Amino acid sequence: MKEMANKALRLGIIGAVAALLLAVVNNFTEPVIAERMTRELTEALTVLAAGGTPGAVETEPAPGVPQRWPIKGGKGWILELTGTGYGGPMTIVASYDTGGTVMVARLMGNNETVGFGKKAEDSSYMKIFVGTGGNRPVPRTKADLGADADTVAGATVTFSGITDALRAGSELVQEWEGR
Amino acid sequence: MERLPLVTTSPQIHAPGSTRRVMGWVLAALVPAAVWSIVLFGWRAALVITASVAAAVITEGLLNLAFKRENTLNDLSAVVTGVLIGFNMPPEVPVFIPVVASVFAIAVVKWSFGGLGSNWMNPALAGRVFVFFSWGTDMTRWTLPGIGGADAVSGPTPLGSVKLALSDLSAGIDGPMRLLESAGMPTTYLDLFLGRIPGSLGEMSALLLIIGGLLLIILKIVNWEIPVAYIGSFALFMWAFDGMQYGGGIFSGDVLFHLFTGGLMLGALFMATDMVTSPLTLKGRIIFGLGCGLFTFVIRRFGNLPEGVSLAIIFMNILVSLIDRFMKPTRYGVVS
Amino acid sequence: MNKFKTFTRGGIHPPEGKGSTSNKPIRNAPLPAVAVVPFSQHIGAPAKPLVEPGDHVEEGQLIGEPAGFVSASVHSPIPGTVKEIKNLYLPSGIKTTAAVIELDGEFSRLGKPILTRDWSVMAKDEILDILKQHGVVGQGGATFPSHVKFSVPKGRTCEVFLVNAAECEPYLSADHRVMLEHTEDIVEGIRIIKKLLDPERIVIGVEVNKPDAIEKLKAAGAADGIEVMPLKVKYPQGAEKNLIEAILDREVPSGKLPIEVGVINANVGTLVSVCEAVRDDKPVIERVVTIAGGAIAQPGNIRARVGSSIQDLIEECGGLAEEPEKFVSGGPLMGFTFIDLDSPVTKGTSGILALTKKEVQSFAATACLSCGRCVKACPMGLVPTTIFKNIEHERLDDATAFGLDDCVLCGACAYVCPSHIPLISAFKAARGRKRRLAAMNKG
Amino acid sequence: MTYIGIIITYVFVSNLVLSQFLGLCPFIGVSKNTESAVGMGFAVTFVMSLATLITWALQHFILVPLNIVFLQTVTFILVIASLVQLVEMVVRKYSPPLYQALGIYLPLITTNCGVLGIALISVNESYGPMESFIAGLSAGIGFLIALLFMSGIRERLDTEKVPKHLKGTPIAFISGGLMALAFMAFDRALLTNLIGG
Amino acid sequence: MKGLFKGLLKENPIFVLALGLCPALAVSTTVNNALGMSAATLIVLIGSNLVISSLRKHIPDDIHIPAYIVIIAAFVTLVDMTMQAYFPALSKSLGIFIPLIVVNCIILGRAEAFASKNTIGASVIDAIAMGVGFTVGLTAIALVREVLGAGTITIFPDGGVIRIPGLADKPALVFAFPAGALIVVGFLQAFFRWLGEVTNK
Ligand SMILES: Cc1cc2nc3c(=O)[nH]c(=O)nc-3n(C[C@H](O)[C@H](O)[C@H](O)COP(=O)(O)O)c2cc1C
Ligand SMILES: Cc1cc2nc3c(=O)[nH]c(=O)nc-3n(C[C@H](O)[C@H](O)[C@H](O)COP(=O)(O)O)c2cc1C
Ligand SMILES: Cc1cc2nc3c(=O)[nH]c(=O)nc-3n(C[C@H](O)[C@H](O)[C@H](O)COP(=O)(O)O)c2cc1C
Ligand SMILES: Cc1cc2nc3c(=O)[nH]c(=O)nc-3n(C[C@H](O)[C@H](O)[C@H](O)CO)c2cc1C
Ligand code: SF4
Ligand code: SF4
Ligand code: SF4
Ligand code: SF4
Ligand code: FES
Repeated sequence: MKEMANKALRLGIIGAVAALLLAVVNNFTEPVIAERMTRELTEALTVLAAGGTPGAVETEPAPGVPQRWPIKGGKGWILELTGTGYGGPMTIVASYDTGGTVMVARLMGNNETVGFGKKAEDSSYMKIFVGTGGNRPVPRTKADLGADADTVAGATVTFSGITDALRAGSELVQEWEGR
Repeated sequence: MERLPLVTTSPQIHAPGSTRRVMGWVLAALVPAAVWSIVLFGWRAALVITASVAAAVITEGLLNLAFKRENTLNDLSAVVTGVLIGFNMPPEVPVFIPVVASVFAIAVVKWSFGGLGSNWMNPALAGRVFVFFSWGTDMTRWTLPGIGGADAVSGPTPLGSVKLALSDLSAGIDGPMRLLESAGMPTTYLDLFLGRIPGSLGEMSALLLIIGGLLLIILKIVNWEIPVAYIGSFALFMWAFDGMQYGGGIFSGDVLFHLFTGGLMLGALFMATDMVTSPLTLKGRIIFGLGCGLFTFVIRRFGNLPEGVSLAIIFMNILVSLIDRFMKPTRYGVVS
Repeated sequence: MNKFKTFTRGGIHPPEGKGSTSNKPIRNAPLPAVAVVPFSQHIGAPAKPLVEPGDHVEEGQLIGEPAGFVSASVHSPIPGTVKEIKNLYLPSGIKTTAAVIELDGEFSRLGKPILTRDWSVMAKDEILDILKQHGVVGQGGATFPSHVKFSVPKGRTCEVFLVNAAECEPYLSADHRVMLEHTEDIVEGIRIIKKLLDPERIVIGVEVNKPDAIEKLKAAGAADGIEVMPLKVKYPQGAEKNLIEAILDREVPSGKLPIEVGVINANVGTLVSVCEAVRDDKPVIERVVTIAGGAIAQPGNIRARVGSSIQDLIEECGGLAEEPEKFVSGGPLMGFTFIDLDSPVTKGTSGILALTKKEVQSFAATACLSCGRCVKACPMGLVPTTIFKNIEHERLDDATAFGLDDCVLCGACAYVCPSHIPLISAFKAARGRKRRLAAMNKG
Repeated sequence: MTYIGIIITYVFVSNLVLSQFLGLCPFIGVSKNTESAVGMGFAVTFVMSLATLITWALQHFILVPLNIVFLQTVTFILVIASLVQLVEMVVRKYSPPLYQALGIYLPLITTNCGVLGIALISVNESYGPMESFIAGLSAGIGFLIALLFMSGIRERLDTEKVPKHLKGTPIAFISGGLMALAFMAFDRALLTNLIGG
Repeated sequence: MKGLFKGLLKENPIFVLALGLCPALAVSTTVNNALGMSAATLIVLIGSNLVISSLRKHIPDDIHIPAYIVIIAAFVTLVDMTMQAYFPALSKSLGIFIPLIVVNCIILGRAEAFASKNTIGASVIDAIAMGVGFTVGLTAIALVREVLGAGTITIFPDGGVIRIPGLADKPALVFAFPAGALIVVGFLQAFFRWLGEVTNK
């Protein structure tokens, strides 16, 4: 019995020391991690705001839009959108001016295939949507792309998922802006 | 007597036949389809097929040399693999792709396991799937066949078009043929049967493949069990469940469309039947064929990959050893 | 379709090749000037020689006596003088001693009237003893001593006596001719065995490619309640286990003898020998041999004395028309090749074949394609390629588990194999190795 | 995701071994023959199902409320190790035949990263308790299937003419690679279409 | 010195012992990941070997497994947190394979087989030997996979990327997937076997 207690005690000590150590280290790293994450978010939003300043976040302003941020001074909106790609749901963030025209767009979380849909993560891929949505409609099919069609070749599903989401975003913005 | 008679173990006589003869007949049965693909796609088809055969043969020859194994080129199995790889390529494929497929097939899938007879996965199909997943865009660029192939126009395969068109299907279209029509690709069953549709080089004409396949079955080079079980179960599944996508009920699928498009005939007659990578016994082969049919159906009906036949067969290849293990013949005088 | 019975698993249909001999009556071979008589012409212990060089022997004199229970007597086929006792290899590869007898003196039996005994008054033991004294052994291939085979072990009964008249091997027609020309002897042989075994049924299994024999046997055996069962042509119908399955739908359990399922079977040639031994008091000193194959000028069936040289028999059939690829003793599927044409005919020699290159179709082995043809051909329901590969990789235990010991070495698998895999030679070698290992473990 | 979706995901689409790189050591180490492969497969399935359930509880009732998620790795692996011990004891006591069959594999499971892996994945995917359990169960079945297929192939390879240096584990890896190639048939698009329509 | 070399060839954990495979394969898509993973593993190996060998007289036999696990897990978590804080990109691409170092058979295996029986100095040397062997194995796999599967060699994600002309435009993507990884390991293993044989002669 005494031996058992002895062993339990030793194990307990090892455990406690380990837990304590981790708690201490966690104390240092947690704020660093948290701070880095907010910094990354603001950096991203600043890029998206295309010169403007992002405002406070709102959640679930509309179905299919988990989050949105106004761009201060009524210059437009930054939306988090969801689309359906080849590998299931994809997260897309995009900023629109008040006319519903895409200013900047990024493909974030996704399960697309490396070499196929994944190439949509490249900024050059998303450039083909910039400037569409307002006066120029968001491209619907590959045929609408003209010279850019090659960029999306081999990944039509991803392409449709992204363009559907962006179009929906544009329509929402126009609705909010009362057009 | 000038020379001594042979001393051999029984049996003293053998049925006529040899590996070389078996492979030779397979090649002969593939000739009509090869000729037809050259007619349809021109010199490019010849180039692709030649390149894959050459790569397969050279790889096998070099490996034999490098590892001091006896020369196995005479058995012609590497040529069969090469031809089938060529057959599985789209016409406009960059030539390095069939070459890599052949090298992978022979070096990795066949030689690593011990060469002819020792591999458990179909080399040509593994090679084809390998390059498909590596260079998918190049492997899905199709051209419309035209006699001579001179002014080939690019376009998706019927299966591909149907998949695309299905995604924004409007009401009132009752099957794949109507769907093709509405997608601006009017096609008749005869077109499908004769290969006047985009597709891989060797899978163009169901007719020529069936003729070749029947020849092999009649000559008893291949067994009937796998093609019959494969094509039969696949047709049944398609008939039963494919109509539903078009708003039809059960048993309203367009079987003919599915039988004559894509690589089904090539796969079922020439690739699932590779004896090295299919089961040893009759029961086993029927199970294998049924499995191929089921998976081809599932991948074609639900998947986005244009690869139903290849993937279904190599998936079933995995199961062959287990099938052989459990589907042994009942032994004489042994009660289990 | 299934009018005729056959066994269920496997089987093959090689070209029959019997046409050139089956319609020709049996001819007598000339008497040999020198007879080489091996003391080991049967399964079991070799006979113990009773003669020495210089001894004079009579036609049919006992020159070797059984050395043990499973052994058989050997008789001199001709009158003459023993020149020497020498060692030689039989075509089967068996090494044996043999008496070389030079013809000289009177034939005591040849041309003399046959003395007929009334065996119905004899006791069973007496009949068995006659079989033993007269050197009767099975002529269907295994040459098992008949006096042993027809002694039913205690606690067993023989329900069915099967007569193996399948003669499924290509080219051979000796049994066929014997059935046509010695029908009455066969039936008499059956009557003798019937007395020994007292079976409920007697069935003769004959393949339908011998319709004349079927008719004759039916007519001759009807009075004795002998059933004649026509069987589909398929090799190896004559292998006893498959014959039992074909006719009775019973399977002899793995590793057991046919008596386990109440069956004893014998070849038609054996029955003629039984009849001659018991009724005519004649030892086994001659047998019918088929001489055939594409290289033989005038193929036929020949009644030859044991110990005759094969060369003489071939000469008797017009010699060689072309150069043969192989000489085979026995049928082409189970027989053995040999080179020495001076080899003697033994009690078990059913045929001598001189096969041409075209008939033989031999190629160097290539890799197994797993085509499954061997599986489809195997009458025992085995997977020959798997057994082979296990042997090749030194896995004798696995090979045994897959049925190495159940294989009857019929050769059907190797016959159909497109890769010419040496299946049978591997099986034989592996069994030999197993036997040696077992002996080593014992000793 | 529906339960069916989770099952198809972890048996085929995200098969631990063939598409997630988890549990490879036993996949190579215990696949030499079918009997041991099946034994190991069942043992793993059993432990995985329980482990995902228990770690779910641990995460939601202890780590998160006490704000000590940084102890996740330590506590999860301890739970799994004790679970394996416990299972071993219980099975030995109450089912000797099962112990005979599974016993030798149980200790090996502690260092099978598949178990910890699926526990962490379930937490990352924010599955509920039942979903976690199903995920563990189907991941185990996926592992069992991969192991069974592999053992069949390796038994065949035992009697093939594999070149000397490739014999054993190298050719097992290559076979595993080819299996994974075939499993690429089961992609997410197939899954979505299957359970969605 | 000999101790160091055995980890490289004769007892190379990945190629000869076939241990610790999952992290090796999962993260070996780029050389950079492989190096990061190796470093993490090396730190955990050294740390746990050090602690375990110094505590070896104080840990009773029948609780040694849980005790070792706790020690190893603590080191792993430590590395994990540090990486998240200071190497976020690497941490993201290594994902759950960092916590999974806990069950890396090499670490527990060395703790049991070596550190529990040897002095601190010897244990650290052993840890380094095994860690270096792991690093070599992992980097070899990553090198082959990245060159074939991406046409690049990434030593540092920013600026340290070597592009291989031709391959970089049309890489054989399969090598980035598990299928390619397993095939590469198979051939590398055979290659190391052959190398072992040749160097032994
Ligand atoms: C391995 C593999 C991965 C794929 N991944 C994607 C993908 O991420 N996104 C996508 O839209 N299509 C993907 N596809 C689907 C095909 O490329 C499909 O043919 C294509 O979407 C059709 O578009 P296309 O007409 O532009 O070739 C993938 C196919 C394969 C074989
Ligand atoms: C493959 C094979 C084929 C055989 N074919 C025959 C045959 O056609 N006729 C025959 O009498 N015995 C044949 N036998 C021999 C029989 O199995 C059995 O030994 C014989 O019929 C017993 O009779 P016996 O003792 O009178 O020789 C064959 C044996 C084997 C293994
Ligand atoms: C070692 C041995 C022992 C035998 N013992 C008996 C026996 O006791 N009783 C019997 O009826 N047959 C016996 N036989 C004969 C078999 O039943 C059978 O006829 C013989 O094996 C030949 O068959 P086969 O030509 O098909 O191989 C024995 C055979 C052998 C080889
Ligand atoms: C009927 C038949 C079909 C064959 N099919 C294929 C095939 O689909 N792919 C392939 O690589 N080789 C095929 N071969 C050739 C050969 O059997 C194959 O390469 C072996 O798998 C090599 O061990 C075939 C051979 C025959 C006789
Ligand atoms: S080879 Fe066959 S028939 Fe001849 S003795 Fe052996 S088992 Fe009997
Ligand atoms: S020698 Fe031939 S025909 Fe005669 S019994 Fe044997 S196998 Fe049958
Ligand atoms: S020799 Fe043996 S394995 Fe071959 S077919 Fe005959 S019984 Fe079957
Ligand atoms: S018949 Fe020959 S090639 Fe075919 S499976 Fe049997 S042994 Fe192999
Ligand atoms: S099982 Fe994954 S590292 Fe060993």
